[in-house]
Amino acid sequence: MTETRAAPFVVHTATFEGPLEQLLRLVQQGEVDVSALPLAEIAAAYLTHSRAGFDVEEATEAIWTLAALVELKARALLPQPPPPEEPPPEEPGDLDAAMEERVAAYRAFKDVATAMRALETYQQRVFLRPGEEPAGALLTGVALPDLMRAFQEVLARGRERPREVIPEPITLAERMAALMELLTEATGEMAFQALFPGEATRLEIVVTFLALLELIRLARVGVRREGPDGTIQIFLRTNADVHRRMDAVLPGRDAG
Amino acid sequence: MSDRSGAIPILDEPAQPPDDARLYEAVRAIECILFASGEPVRPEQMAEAAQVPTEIVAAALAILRGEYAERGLEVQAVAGGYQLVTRPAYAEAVRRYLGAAAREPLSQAALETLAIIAYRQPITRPEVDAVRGVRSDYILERLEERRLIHVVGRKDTVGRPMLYATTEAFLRHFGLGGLADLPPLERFGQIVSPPEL
Amino acid sequence: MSDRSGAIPILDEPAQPPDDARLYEAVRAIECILFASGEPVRPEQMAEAAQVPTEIVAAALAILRGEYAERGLEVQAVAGGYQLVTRPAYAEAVRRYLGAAAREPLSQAALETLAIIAYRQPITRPEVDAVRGVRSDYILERLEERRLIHVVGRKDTVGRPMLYATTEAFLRHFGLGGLADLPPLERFGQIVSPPEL
Repeated sequence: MTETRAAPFVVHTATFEGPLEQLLRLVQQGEVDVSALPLAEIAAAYLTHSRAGFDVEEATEAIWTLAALVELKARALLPQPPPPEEPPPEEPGDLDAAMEERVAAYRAFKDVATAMRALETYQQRVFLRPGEEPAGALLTGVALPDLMRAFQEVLARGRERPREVIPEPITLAERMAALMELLTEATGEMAFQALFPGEATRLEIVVTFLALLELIRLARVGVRREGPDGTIQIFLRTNADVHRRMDAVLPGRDAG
Repeated sequence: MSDRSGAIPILDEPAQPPDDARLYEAVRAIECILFASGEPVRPEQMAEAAQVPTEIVAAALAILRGEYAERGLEVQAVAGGYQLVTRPAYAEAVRRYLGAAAREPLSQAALETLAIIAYRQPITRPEVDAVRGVRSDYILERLEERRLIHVVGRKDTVGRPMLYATTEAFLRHFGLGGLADLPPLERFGQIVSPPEL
Repeated sequence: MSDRSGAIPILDEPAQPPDDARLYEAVRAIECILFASGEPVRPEQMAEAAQVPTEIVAAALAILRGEYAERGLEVQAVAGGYQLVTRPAYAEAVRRYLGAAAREPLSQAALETLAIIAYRQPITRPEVDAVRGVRSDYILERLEERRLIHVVGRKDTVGRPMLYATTEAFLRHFGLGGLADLPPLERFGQIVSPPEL
C-alpha cells in the first residue's frame, strides 16, 4: 500500500512552480506556454527526486504526465498540419456553445466537489465502534505456530509425492461436510494429523485445511492441545459452547 | 454541518404504534444492535433481530435519533442502513485515545473525478476525460483501488470502453444513505443536459 | 413560539456557567471515547484524551451513568476501568443480530478464490481467473470488502495488474485472531524437510 509517501515532486521553472499534474492542466488550458517549458530539465529533476524515494505509482503518473507534455510541446513547435479536408459540421457558434456548456459542466462538478469535500470531512471525524467479530477463544491451548507446524508437515509430505495429475475438483463445502462426517464417526474427536493421510495431494491438504478453518470460524469445530507436547485434537462443538462464545462478546450479560 | 436525517422518508412516518411498551423495547433493542455492530445495519436486519415488524423499526429509529440529538453519539443513515457513530465535534478526543492519525482525504482531482462519476454513472473513462479536459487513467485506478468506484460493464460503442460506477464504500466514505442523497447538481451550475460526446 | 425576529446574541450564549459547559463537553467526549473503544478505559486515559482533570472525569462519569440509566446501553465499572455495554435484557436481540451476521457464510466460489489467493499470494486477478476459469472481479471485490484480502502492489508486467494477498483479518475470520504470523502458503511448497519439532 502507498499511504505513506515521500514529499511529492514539485516542478520549479521560470514560468511555473507546482505539481506536475497542475502543470499539465495549465498547459492544456493555455495558461502556461508549453513551447518555453524546459521538459528535459523537468524530467532530470524528477529522476533526481525519485532517487530519494521511488514510488511506482507516482512514477507512473509522472511518466504519463511528462509524455503528455512532450506531445503537447511537439505539437506546439511543429508547423501546424493542414486543416482537415472537411470543415467541422458545426457552425462556429455551435462550437462556442458546446465549449461553453462543457466549461459550465466542469465548473458545476468542481463546485459539487466542494460540497462532497464537506461531507468527507464530516465523515472522517466520526468513529464507528469496533465490530464485535467472533474472535480468538476458539483455539484453546493451541498457538498458531503449532497449527502451522502441523500444516507444514503434512504439506511437505504432500510435496514429496510424485508429480500430481490434475485432481478432481474438491470443493470446500464438500470437504467441510466430509470433515463433519469424519468427526461424527470418530465420536466427536480425532487427532489433527489424522485429517491428512499420506496420500493427500497438496491441493487436497490446502482445501482440507481451509475447510477446517471455516468450521472453526462457524464454531462447529474446536481445537485443543493435549498436554504440553501432546497432539492437537479436533472436536465437534456443542450448542452450549456456541452460547458461551456469544456471551463472551456481550460484556453486559454477566453483570445484570 | 447540518443533520442529514431528513433524507430517509420512512422516518417521517407517524411514530404512533398501538403498543407503547413494545415500541420502547424495540428502541432499546435497536440501540443495542447498532452499538454491537461495527457497520451499517439494514432495517430488515433490525426487524429480524428485535423480532418486531418493520413499521416498528422505522418508528423506533425515529425515536432513537431524537434521543441521540443531544448526545455525543449520533445515528447516521448510511449505505441503505443505519449506524451509530461518534459526533465530529469529539474527533480529537477519540483520536487522542485511539492514538489514530487523521485519515487521508481524497486529492482535489480525485474528488472532482469522483463527482463526475457519481452524477453521470455509469460513465466511461473517455467521457470523464472529456469533462475534465485531462486524462484520468491514473485517478480512476486509484479510485478503483480505494474501492470507491468499480467497473459495472462495457459500453456498446467503438472500443467497448469500461463503464464505471460508484460503490457502497463510496456511500460510506461520504456518509450518504444512497445516491439520492447527493446534493442536486442543478444547484451548482446551469446545466440543462449533459454534453453529447 | 419564541420570537426570533431580532437576533439577540445573548440568547445564543450558554445558559449555564462556564464550568458546567466544560463538564458537559467532558461528558460527551467521554461518551465518544467509551463508544469507540472496544475495551475498558481507565479514568486517567479519559482525562488525557478529553484533556480535563480527573475530578472532572469522575463527575462526568457519574452524569453519564445517570444518563444511561434508562437506555439500552449502560456504563459498567470493571477491573480495567469503565466500558459501555449492552444491557443483559437485550442480549437476545444482539445475539440474534450477531449470529445472523456471523452465519452469513462466504459463497462457495468465494471460498475457492480465497484458497487460491492464500495458496499463491501475491497473485493478480488474471492469474486467479486462469486457475478458476472464470472472471473473479466481483468475488475479489467482496473478499476485499470483508477485508480477507487486500491489494499489496502491482505486478511489473503489461497493464501492471494489482497484486492481492490475504490480510490479518483473514486469520481472524477463521478464528485465528491475534496470531498474525501465518506464513504465505506458497512457501510451504519450498519446504524440503519437515521442520524440527
